Amino acid sequence: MTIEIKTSTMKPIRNTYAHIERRFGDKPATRYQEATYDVHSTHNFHYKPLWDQDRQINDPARTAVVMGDWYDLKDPRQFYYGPYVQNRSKMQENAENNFKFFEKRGLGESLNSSLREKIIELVIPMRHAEVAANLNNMYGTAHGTGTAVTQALIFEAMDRFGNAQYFSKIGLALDGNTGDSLATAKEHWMSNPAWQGVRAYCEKTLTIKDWFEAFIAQDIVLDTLINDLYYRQFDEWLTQNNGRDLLLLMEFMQDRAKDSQRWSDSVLKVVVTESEHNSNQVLAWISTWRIRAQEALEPLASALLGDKALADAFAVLEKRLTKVGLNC
Amino acid sequence: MTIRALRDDYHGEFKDSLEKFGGAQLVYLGWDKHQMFCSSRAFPLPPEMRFQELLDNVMPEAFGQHPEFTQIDWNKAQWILDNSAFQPDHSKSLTELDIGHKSLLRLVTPELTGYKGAGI
Amino acid sequence: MSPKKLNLKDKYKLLTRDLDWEFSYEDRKEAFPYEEFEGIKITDWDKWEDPFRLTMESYWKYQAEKEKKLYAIYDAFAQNNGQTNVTDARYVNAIKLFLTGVSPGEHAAHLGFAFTGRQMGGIGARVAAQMQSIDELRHIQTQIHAMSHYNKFFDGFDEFNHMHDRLWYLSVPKSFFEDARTAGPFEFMIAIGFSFEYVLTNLLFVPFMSGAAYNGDMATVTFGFSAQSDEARHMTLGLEIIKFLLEQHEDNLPIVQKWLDKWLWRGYRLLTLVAMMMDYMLPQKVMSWQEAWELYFEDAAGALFKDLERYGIKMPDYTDTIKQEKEHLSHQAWWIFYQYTHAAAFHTWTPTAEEMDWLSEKYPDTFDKYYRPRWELAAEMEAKGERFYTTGLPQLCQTCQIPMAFTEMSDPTQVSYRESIYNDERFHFCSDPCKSIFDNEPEKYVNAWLPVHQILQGNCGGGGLDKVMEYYHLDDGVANLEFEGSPDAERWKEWKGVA
Amino acid sequence: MSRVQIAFQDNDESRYIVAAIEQDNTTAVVHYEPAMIRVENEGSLIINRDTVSEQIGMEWDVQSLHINLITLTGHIDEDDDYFKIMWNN
Repeated sequence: MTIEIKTSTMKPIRNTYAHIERRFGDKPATRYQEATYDVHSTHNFHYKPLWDQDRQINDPARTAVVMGDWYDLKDPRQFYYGPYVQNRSKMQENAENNFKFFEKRGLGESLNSSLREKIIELVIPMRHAEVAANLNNMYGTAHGTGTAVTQALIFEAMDRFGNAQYFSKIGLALDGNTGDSLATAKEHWMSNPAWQGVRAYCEKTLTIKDWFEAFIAQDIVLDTLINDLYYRQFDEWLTQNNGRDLLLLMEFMQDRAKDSQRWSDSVLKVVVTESEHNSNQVLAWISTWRIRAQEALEPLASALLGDKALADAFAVLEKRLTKVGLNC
Repeated sequence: MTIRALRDDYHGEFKDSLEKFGGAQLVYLGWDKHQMFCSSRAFPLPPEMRFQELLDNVMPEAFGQHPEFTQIDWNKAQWILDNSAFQPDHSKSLTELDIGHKSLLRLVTPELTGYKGAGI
Repeated sequence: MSPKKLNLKDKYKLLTRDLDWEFSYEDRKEAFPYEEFEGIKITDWDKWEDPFRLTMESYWKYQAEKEKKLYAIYDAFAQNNGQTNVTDARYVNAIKLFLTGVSPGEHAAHLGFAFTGRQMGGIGARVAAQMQSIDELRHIQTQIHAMSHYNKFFDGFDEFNHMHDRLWYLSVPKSFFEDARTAGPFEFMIAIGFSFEYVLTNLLFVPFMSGAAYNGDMATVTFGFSAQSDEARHMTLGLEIIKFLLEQHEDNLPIVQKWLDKWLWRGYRLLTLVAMMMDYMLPQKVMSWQEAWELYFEDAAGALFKDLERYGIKMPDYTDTIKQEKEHLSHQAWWIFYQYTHAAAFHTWTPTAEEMDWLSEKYPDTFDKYYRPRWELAAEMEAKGERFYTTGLPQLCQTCQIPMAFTEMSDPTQVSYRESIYNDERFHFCSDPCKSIFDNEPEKYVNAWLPVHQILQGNCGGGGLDKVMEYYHLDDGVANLEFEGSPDAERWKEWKGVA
Repeated sequence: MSRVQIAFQDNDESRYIVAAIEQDNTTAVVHYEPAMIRVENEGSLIINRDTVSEQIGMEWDVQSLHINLITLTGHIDEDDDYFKIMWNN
């Protein structure tokens, strides 16, 4: 049997949207391209914001950093909404299984009490710090320019809220779902000297007006240090100190941090290589925030891992900055 | 009413003020009960334009497509300027007649009831 | 010890509400600086009732499943030349209007909810707004992808976002969303979260999607219903925000009432585009605009307002006007586009004899009397080879930015003119509500970018109409003008083997 | 009493949910519309996890309702074992 398909008259008259064609040529486009480029409105705004009358509603001047084309900040992961949720859905399925396994085997009960207390004192309060990360990235979504970066920022923001919930779930896994550990952890967050520097840093970042400065303070300076302390150094520490089971519960945060760093490295690199103006501005922010981060993290890093830990984390930050051409 | 804004000195820009039209002023022209034209329309006109010139040169452009346009008796035509009855001296200019920037001038022709008498 | 079983409410409380803390190192007002200027008084954010309780892990899980289903259908649609299955190529013009007029609004909503999701002081409300923000990003992106295939076979889609910032009628939705985004966080929530999402989106989405289903458009119906599944969550957020504000402080009532009066009207005016889509643009009709209005507004919103009465909220005064206008709206709107289609990115046409009979049946009190003669005039002119395109540029309402085409309900042949004088300058409005919106905040609305005035100031390419068309990226004779004889119509005939 | 309504995409999963609704809300009226199933009831409407689970023959998570939901009216009360919409008038 032959099937006749009439295809001769079914030729497309164009391959993609005009703005995509202007950027990438007349050829079929990827879904990332169509979903991302030039989506932000750029011209002919109607009203002055009641809360920011000197700027337009979408205004590149909401940061001191200047880009010829904000769409240069492409996400190396090419996440638009669909791939983002599908990727995170897979990761959460894995996390869900880990948590189930942990609970089913009663692994929480087999932890020795000093380790349990250490987790409640020095790990679970991260759930609050993650809320600041959520807000700082949401700030960039609201005030940033170009969907390439603003969409990645909201993905980061939602991720960080997810992190806050996972840290809380670790608490629930340890306290048998009573929530007692969360209440204790919150007291540590509010008054334990180990946390006050971090809390002050978080509160300070929430008052930043320039959205790219918020990105630097949060996603570059603080996160690089936190990621190294918690997801590398503390990971090793747990392995050596009978805490392997807990690694199951940290896996999501660890994997996610790696994934996110590919994006934030790329954003940083593109912005600082754009111009001297940008790299000077970014350097100025970094020098301000690294001093604050040093003070903020010292007591926490010492309590968590000992005196040398923070210096090691700063070495990682140094390396990360050097890699993108920022020599502090 | 004062607007509630973060700062008390909130002011908008008057985006359509007179000086932005390169010497012209805007006049909106409508023809009541002739809805072939979906709405009144905006014309940038020199303020010194005489009313007669408006009748001769602008009106055909505005309403000439209507089948009843040629039947208009301009001597009997009634006018509403900015919601008030108006009797223009055809020899005077827009400025002299108080036809201001963004004034709405409506032509009323009660004897012409529009296409099929339906106000169209 | 076996772990305690946590119910959804307790779990959500621990995983969300409990995450906030009292600041000690910074002034909280510096972190949330926009909470007070609108005059809204919040006494206790803890009283916020979470409208839905999705954790991020559930969010990722369910949304991923929805996306998987949706894109599988897009792929199948493209592989099977789904565009040839629509009832008629005229139909496609409805979704051109959707992509150019509605989709960019989804992106504006995404940014607006990101703003409120950052700026509201209560974490419960913030997180709900954030989830809505990322959902709205989903909507613009799934819509771009749904239309991507149509764009390969029809004109009028390809410049959608260039046009959104420039084309005259697209300033209607653009100014609507910018009005909301330039307001404070609470007005935004009432504007988009409540008035638009809760009261009006059913009128936007359900008829559009049923229309798509009736007209063989698999791609649109799929993204539409998939988007609506998020809307159900958004609607509950809208309802919660209004209850919350009204319960927080009695001083909030007049502010909220004023916002409701403003935003229901602005939303209703925006839906004019939907009215004409339903009555004129769908080859296979679903229900009339009037019927949709009765079902989704008068019935559904009626129940809602009855519920809000206890707080002192009243249905806006102008709902009687709307009730009368429902028999006129679509006809007046299509007439605007019919005669200005030379400057539009979609095609228009006169309704067929069968369609006019359908309109007579659906609008027995108005269609034959006021509107059928217009189409007869148009048909007459077309028969003479003088297809009617009007000359010149329309006068626009300063608030809704629609041409001044709406009429007095006491005399439907008389255009409704309203005006205000502010700082010695004259401003014109299509209706009492549009006038009072301006009068309440003139400093905001004098700043409106009215397309017609901008053209006449020379800010849209300068020079004549040809320059304006260039500025719009609108090639004459391609995406614009009458449907019959358009490249779209010719291609369709070729596909269908009709001479 | 005002009517509440809820609508689902017309597909196989929804059919079980609608069957469960009809079982637990005897006055509910079901409308089959293009590509969508709309259910109305006076005052309130409840979807019970156990009834749907019974209909499907496996554990059903209330929150998976969101996958096929199109629209609804009324206030929501949601917990592990039920999803309810209602008006207070």
